[in-house]
Amino acid sequence: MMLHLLNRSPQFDGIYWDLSEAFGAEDHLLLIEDACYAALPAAAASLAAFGGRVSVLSEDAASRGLLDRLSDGVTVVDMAGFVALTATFPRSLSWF
Amino acid sequence: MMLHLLNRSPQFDGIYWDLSEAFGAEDHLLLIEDACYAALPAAAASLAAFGGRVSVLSEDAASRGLLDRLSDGVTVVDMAGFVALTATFPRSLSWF
Amino acid sequence: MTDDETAPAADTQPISLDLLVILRHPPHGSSWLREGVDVALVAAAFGQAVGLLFQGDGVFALVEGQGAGPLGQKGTHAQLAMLEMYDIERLWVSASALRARGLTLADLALPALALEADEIDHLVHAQPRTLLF
Amino acid sequence: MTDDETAPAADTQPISLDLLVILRHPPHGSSWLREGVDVALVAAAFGQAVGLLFQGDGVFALVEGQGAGPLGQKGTHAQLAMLEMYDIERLWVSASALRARGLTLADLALPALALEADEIDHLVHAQPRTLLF
Amino acid sequence: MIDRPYDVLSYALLVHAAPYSEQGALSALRFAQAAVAQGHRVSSVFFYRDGVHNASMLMAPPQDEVHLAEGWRSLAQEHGTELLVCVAAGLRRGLMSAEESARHGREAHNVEPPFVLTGLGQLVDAMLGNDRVITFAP
Amino acid sequence: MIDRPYDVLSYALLVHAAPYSEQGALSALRFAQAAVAQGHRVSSVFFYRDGVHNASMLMAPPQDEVHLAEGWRSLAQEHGTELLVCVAAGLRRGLMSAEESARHGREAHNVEPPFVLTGLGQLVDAMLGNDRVITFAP
Repeated sequence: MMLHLLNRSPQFDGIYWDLSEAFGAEDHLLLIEDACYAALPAAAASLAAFGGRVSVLSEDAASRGLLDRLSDGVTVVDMAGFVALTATFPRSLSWF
Repeated sequence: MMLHLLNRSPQFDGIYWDLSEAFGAEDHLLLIEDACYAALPAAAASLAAFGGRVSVLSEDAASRGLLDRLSDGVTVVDMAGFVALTATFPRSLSWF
Repeated sequence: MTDDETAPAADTQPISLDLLVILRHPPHGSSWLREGVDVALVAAAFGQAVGLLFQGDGVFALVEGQGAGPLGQKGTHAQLAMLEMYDIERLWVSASALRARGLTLADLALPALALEADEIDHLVHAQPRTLLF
Repeated sequence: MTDDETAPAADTQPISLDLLVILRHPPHGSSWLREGVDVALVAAAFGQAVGLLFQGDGVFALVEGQGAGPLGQKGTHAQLAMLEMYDIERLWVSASALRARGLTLADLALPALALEADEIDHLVHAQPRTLLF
Repeated sequence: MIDRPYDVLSYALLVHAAPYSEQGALSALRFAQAAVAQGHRVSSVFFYRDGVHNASMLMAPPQDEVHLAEGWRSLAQEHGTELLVCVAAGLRRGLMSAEESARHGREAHNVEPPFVLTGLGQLVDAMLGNDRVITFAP
Repeated sequence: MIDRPYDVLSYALLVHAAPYSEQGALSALRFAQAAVAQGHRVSSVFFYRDGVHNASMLMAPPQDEVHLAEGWRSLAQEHGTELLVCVAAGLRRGLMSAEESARHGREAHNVEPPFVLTGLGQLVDAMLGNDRVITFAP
């Protein structure tokens, strides 16, 4: 069980691919910083490998004007929720 | 007539696309630094938009062990040739 | 290929400015965009005719509804509001960049013209000086 | 799906090291790779069992025939030669990364095992600590 | 979040992101503040690669922007967080303590406590000695 | 190349790349050396974004690595190249001249001539006043 942190936009699709190779059946992906753009419906393909186990950091989505535009399948978590995810998952891995 | 400088590997295909939008019929593309990897035959698709008007910087290809592996269509220039290209083309634009 | 909202502007082909600044980076995640716009603003303050072309993730800079970051760090929205004050009124966006991101001109906070690839080629080649950020 | 040269190694599933370092950046263009390997070397010097996984452009680090940069800047080839000295002998590469770049294990300067996606998943999840560079 | 249905954990952060160029340094500071607000311990922050510039006491951002070095200093003072700067990464990039400055015959330095120049071994220690290691990168 | 079938040109370089983290700063220095070797003039190098760290006099790379700040200084001394550092980008990131240090009440500085802190207007001047502008980025 692993928490993956990702901070790059879907334009960096090489990262999304490498992450998908390491993504396990019980893992979770948190989109922060410019990775918030992956939570737009138009970028759904970039998240297809992660089976709906994807969250986005609310404050980063908000500053980018994305809160009203997010894909339905993506959960929104605040910074306290980010910390809680790192507590729940015993390990984390940051992709950038 | 414009010289385009590019320093990112083909993994950053968004940059290659944006560059292709700006690339004119009399332009030239010089691959430096990690863009040398685009001169490998396996990356030929990433250079398809540039109509064979592509060079690679020899010293950067050499340090990466690529000199014997380059695509036929790519010209090799040394650092003096890099300077000469910037002199020949009245304008240059760096993509990164 | 183009619908109403990304129709190419008929008047974009021959325009030659003093400086075209191409913005490819999204806002917030790095300061590329902000420091690129800074160069545009200073050049305009020095009397240069400046235009901006948004490509790739750079089009996100224009999305409506942006705000400051959680630590109060400024976004680019405030800075973009200064463009008009500095007489930077030529804003172009890559039509393909908009399409790929599910955006239309109606999603943008500022009026911009959408350009197809061949128009971007013409625009870039009509400028004496171009910087990319 | 796999040919001889990218055959998965039967012994890779259960291995648990103290630290797995994933290297995704190519050599020379930045110091990500070099400073990532530095962490691996120091961890090994502190008695930790360390393995390296090369993904994406990171596989270029292993290409045979590399040299120093034009200003004498060190590449990673010299550093990689130190791996064995530090008992870092587990080198894995992404099979898909090799294929996408037209490389096979025969192009690499060091012996490595090629892993398919599901094997990478297993490898990463068997490790107590993983850092990415 | 207030009931904390999990144990209090100790965290180490690894920061590769340069201040003011990338959001990563701000994200790391935000995360650290949120973690301690939830009762966790952030025992150390290790600055590596361009992250070393977070430690510069010569940093002078405009008044209306976040002062990152101050933010880290407050964290250290209020929560006992160790601020560790990789000495090899730092010296290359122009980060020096008074001690390193003297050793290199320079007349100035730009790293002072609570920031401490140290070796990569400390990063290994931080990985081994904490419940969680979270990386923030450019 | 030796016959120079083209005019002698004046160049300005724009460097965004941080020293030791990315190759861009090394490429820029190499290019500058090659340009002057061919008889061109490199009249100015403008350091912006993380490129400002090229100007740090506290930089102390290992002996067997290129010393970038020294390389730039040699270029300035031997060929009269102006080394311009964006003051807004620099102050945020911890680059200060003696003058800026005094203005900000600090006790140290890490930028000295031939590196000069200056405004973005100088970049605009460099673009207008030279035959070529070449950008080196991370």
